[in-house]
Amino acid sequence: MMKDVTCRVIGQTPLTAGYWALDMEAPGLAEAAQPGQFVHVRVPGLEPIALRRPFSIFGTEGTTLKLLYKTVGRGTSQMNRLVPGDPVQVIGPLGNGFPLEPRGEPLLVAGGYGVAPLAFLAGRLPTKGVVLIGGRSADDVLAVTAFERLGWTVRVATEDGSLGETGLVTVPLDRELARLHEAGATPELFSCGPDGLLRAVGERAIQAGCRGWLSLDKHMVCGVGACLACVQRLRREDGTEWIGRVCRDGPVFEAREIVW
Amino acid sequence: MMKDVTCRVIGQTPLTAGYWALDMEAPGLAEAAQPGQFVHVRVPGLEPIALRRPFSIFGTEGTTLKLLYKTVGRGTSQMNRLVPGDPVQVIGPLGNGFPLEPRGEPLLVAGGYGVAPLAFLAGRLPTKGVVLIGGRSADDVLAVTAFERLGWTVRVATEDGSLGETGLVTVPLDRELARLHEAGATPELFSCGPDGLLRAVGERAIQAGCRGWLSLDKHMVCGVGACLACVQRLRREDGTEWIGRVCRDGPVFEAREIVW
Amino acid sequence: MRVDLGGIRMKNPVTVASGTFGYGAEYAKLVDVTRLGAITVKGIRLQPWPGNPLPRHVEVPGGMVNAIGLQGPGVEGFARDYMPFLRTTGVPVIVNIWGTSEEEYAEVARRLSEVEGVSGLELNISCPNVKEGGNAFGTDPRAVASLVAAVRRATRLPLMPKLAPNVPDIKLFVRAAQEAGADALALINTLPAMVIDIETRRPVLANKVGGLSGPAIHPVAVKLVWEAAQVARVPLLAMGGIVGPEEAIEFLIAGASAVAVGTANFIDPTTSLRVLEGIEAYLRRHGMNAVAALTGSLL
Amino acid sequence: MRVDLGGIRMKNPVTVASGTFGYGAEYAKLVDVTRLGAITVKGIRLQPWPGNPLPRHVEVPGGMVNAIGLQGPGVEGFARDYMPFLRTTGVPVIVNIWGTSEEEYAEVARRLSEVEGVSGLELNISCPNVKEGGNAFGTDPRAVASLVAAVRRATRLPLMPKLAPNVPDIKLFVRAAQEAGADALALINTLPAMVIDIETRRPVLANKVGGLSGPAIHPVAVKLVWEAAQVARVPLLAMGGIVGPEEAIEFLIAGASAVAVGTANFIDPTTSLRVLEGIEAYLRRHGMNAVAALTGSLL
Ligand SMILES: Cc1cc2nc3c(=O)[nH]c(=O)nc-3n(C[C@H](O)[C@H](O)[C@H](O)COP(=O)(O)OP(=O)(O)OC[C@H]3O[C@@H](n4cnc5c(N)ncnc54)[C@H](O)[C@@H]3O)c2cc1C
Ligand SMILES: Cc1cc2nc3c(=O)[nH]c(=O)nc-3n(C[C@H](O)[C@H](O)[C@H](O)COP(=O)(O)OP(=O)(O)OC[C@H]3O[C@@H](n4cnc5c(N)ncnc54)[C@H](O)[C@@H]3O)c2cc1C
Ligand SMILES: Cc1cc2nc3c(=O)[nH]c(=O)nc-3n(C[C@H](O)[C@H](O)[C@H](O)COP(=O)(O)O)c2cc1C
Ligand SMILES: Cc1cc2nc3c(=O)[nH]c(=O)nc-3n(C[C@H](O)[C@H](O)[C@H](O)COP(=O)(O)O)c2cc1C
Ligand code: FES
Ligand code: FES
Repeated sequence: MMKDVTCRVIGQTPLTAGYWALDMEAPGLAEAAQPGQFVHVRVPGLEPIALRRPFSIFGTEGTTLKLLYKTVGRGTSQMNRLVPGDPVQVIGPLGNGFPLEPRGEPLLVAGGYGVAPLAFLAGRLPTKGVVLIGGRSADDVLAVTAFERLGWTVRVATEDGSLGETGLVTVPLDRELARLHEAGATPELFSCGPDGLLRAVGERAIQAGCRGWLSLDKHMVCGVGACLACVQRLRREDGTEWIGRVCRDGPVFEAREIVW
Repeated sequence: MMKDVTCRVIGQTPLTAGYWALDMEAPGLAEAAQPGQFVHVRVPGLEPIALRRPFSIFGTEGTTLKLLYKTVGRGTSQMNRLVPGDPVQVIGPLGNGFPLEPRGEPLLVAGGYGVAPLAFLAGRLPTKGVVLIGGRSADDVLAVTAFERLGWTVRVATEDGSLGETGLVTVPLDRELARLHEAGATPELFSCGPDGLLRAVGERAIQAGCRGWLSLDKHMVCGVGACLACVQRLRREDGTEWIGRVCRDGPVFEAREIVW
Repeated sequence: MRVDLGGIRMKNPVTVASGTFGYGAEYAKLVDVTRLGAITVKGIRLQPWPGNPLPRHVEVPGGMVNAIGLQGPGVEGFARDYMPFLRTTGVPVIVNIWGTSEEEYAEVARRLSEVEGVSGLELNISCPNVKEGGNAFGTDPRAVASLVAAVRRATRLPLMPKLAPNVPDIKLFVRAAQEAGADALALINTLPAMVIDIETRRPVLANKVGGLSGPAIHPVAVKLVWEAAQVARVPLLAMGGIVGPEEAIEFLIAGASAVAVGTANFIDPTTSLRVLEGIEAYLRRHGMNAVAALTGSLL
Repeated sequence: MRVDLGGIRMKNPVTVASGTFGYGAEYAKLVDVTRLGAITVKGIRLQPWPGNPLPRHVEVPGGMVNAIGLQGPGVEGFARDYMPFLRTTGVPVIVNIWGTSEEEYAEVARRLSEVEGVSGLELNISCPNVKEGGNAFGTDPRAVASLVAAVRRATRLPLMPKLAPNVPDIKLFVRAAQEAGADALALINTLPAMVIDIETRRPVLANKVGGLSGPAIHPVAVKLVWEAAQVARVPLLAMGGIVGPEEAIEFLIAGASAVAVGTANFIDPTTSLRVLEGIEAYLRRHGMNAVAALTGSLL
């Protein structure tokens, strides 16, 4: 049940270079949050009419809401100045999350800050499996120990080879898929990251005949389905197409739904 | 010689309720400043395109620039958040100040934050005299001890009677003028404050046949004479009229120059 | 606080701007929509319309530029999917309509006249984000007159053309619209605008151009409302850059009978209610007993 | 970095916008004005003109609204009091001119043609702050054509009409002006705007209405420049909301040959030089050897 809550910053911690974890007290919001849902943040210090910024829920603990963010522009740079006690207006939880009862072996594929919803998911899924984390370099690989502490096996790939194996994360992904295939197991893919990654994961899900849950990252305005800024062409099971709103009808869609 | 200087805040101190003294390190600017001149301040924390705000120079000490301000709106409220070390972009010194060699007995008349340039002037005038300070209530009466320390006699009038005598500052002004008249002395008036006060002081200067220097407070944009936002109808000695710019041709004008 | 907006009976002078509040339901969990004077919904035409490709918006100083391109479910889809909720609110529903021909506008109006719960029609003749229709109609007084007359013949619903701001003389459009049978006028729509990404050297919006909204356009809107009020014989609904009660009160003083909150909904969804409360407080403080006392009270 | 703006030979593409930089001298202690591509001075008419009563400006989100009302010293006063300094700069001087009749415009142009050091004339046909002249001329293509032709007959100086932004189709004005003999075009002037003090219920500006400038209008200006460039056969001087190199580069990509910095001068007097350096750096970074490579390079 979405709410517009005045959260209090508890604190933030630097992760790798450019990435931060932000904890806020968000009573009424945090408790209701599901993995894959997001919040819409009114960043303090921007002009009064600056648009809100959407962030996946990285986790919750009681009434504590956890976000993980990368400083990429005006808003996220400004978020960096938040100190404990600062009030932040947050709408959430928004959107539909990942399904929590997978039919197959869960296989998580994260790109950059895409780990955020997957880390939350990892703690809520009934069975543990493998998490693949990709990024340009070591700095873009986050939450590894968090996944491990939850009992997940983590494999890392970086494009520059500064951490894990060198190359795209789709390489270990294909290996994992082959392994599961040999073992006779059906995988179930969960992914969040840049469009290129999501597309690659989706194609593999379709090829493997398994479900692939993709969390889309689209620029948003309202976050609640009112403005039609974040639309995505989608396909129904009967093959007919429709235009969905990533904020309200997503951000998580099954690979087959998406018309890229 | 005007400059655009990045000043460093040294500190600010609360005076009466709503009034503050702000000290900044302004090398190259402070040393050149004359009483009656002003600075144009780019208030940090307002949006990037917010107009600069003009403030009289309250005093200087070496390279230290002193302002006295009243919190009346967006800009001055934001100035309140300045802490030591903060950079502030300041253009100055601007405009023409008061003459420093009066022909008569100096008589200073201040209204509210109008004390600022007069306190600076009081320290630079060769002879000391009387300062009249008026305001709505005790909170609007500032810098009394500063004037006294410089050897000036201070008389206070407040509209609500909360400090000094009750009523407008023109009442003690008329008394002082009568006293000087009886003593056979020619006064020379220096005033800064709201238009109503300046007009009243100007009328008395004309009546008393003495010079009256009035520092005008007009909303400004450029502060250097380029935009024509701050104009004032003026009269030349030959009686012809012209349109002056308060920022560049003033802010100090002799009473007879001003066409109200 | 009652206002009669050319036959649309509003219990207070505050509505939301078309396209910024969906069909009411989207924000219903965050805002008590039953407190609004009216709900104005996203623009619709006869058939479903896909709108423009993405990106459809970009943030700019003082607001945003959008080129949604009037995506919508068409009349049937709207009546079927969105009216049931809207009827439960008990609040007048203003439907923003458009078409690519006079016939389409008229047909949309005719069909909506038969939909229970529709209280009035806002004729969008000023959208900068569609190739045909929209702004093309709104910038020629004769085209406005002819279009309004055509729609007038098709419906008895209160008819409120929404005027384009990018004209030298708004009065011509006010006169043209009211003489052709408009019951009220809405202004302003977004200002045609464009943003270029200097690294890619491409327009940021897929549609290239879009419409500027938000506080940046408020002083422009006030000027147009004030000018329109000088010749208007019908009530005006004003919008453009309202972020709080102050901007809304400026519009009322300038001559508007009611106001609509747009872009600000995205930042604070309760802006419309804050505006409402602020107007109430202002009227009380100034001893005015009706919004009408404020409308056009510029000294 | 050289640019030929319809006969005005600029050593770089950056000038200042009329009315925001006085006559050059006022800012000369804060800015090295000799580095500018040109200096554009405040609008003048034949005789001295007092301008509007105060207040003449008000701050708004994203900019300001001004109604200076074209106060100026007249042609003689300008030539006598301001040209001597301007000549010492060695920088082309663009004089912004206006009048209340075609004859006055033409006469101002004729007289200025005889003033040594005047490099070009910017025809202000778009000022929203004077009752006659200004915007009244600029919003009718036929009036623009006739006026430009009249001034054309009066001078050989490069002629650059400054177009009004509050029109539905800027292309009509571009065509009208260039066919009548314009050598370049300037756009945009301020957007007509108004601010009301809700406590006094009076317009804040003594002139009631004024012109909106600053970043708020930048996306509107980019759109108009881009549209104008589609039919322009003469170079364009673009302005409106430049606060740094980015906004200027957007204008160049959209089709401008040169840019003017306006309101931003008031906040940071060196904005024009920052813009200049930023354009230089951009050209270097993108391996472009002339401004012309950027002009109209929108993909
Ligand atoms: C559902 C969802 C979940 C997200 N989760 C996370 C997360 O957990 N951690 C994280 O670091 N980032 C996340 N993002 C991306 C995040 O929203 C952007 O990085 C952020 O908005 C950038 O703001 P800015 O002001 O710093 O950037 P600027 O580039 O200055 O922003 C300008 C505008 O573009 C928008 N924008 C820019 N980049 C993006 C983007 N990638 N996605 C959406 N809007 C963008 C901004 O919201 C703003 O409106 C998520 C995005 C979506 C849609
Ligand atoms: C030559 C000169 C000297 C001044 N000296 C002092 C001083 O020593 N101490 C002091 O406290 N104040 C002084 N002022 C007034 C001071 O400039 C304003 O109080 C200040 O600009 C208000 O800014 P704001 O953002 O808080 O108010 P807002 O009302 O939010 O400002 C809105 C706009 O109006 C302008 N404005 C508002 N009030 C005034 C005003 N009274 N005068 C000029 N512009 C105004 C602001 O600059 C701004 O552009 C002086 C003004 C002038 C012209
Ligand atoms: C995202 C968005 C979508 C809009 N859609 C429509 C629309 O469908 N029909 C219409 O007439 N106006 C539409 N508008 C214009 C608004 O209704 C309003 O006129 C304009 O935004 C000015 O108000 P504001 O500054 O308060 O946003 C839209 C505006 C925005 C920002
Ligand atoms: C205070 C002020 C005075 C102006 N005076 C003139 C003028 O005399 N003639 C003119 O053509 N434009 C005048 N303008 C308009 C500017 O030249 C420019 O077109 C407009 O401000 C847009 O640019 P900006 O947003 O960078 O300020 C003036 C603008 C301002 C703010
Ligand atoms: S962001 Fe508004 S509909 Fe999705
Ligand atoms: S403030 Fe610009 S001329 Fe005085």
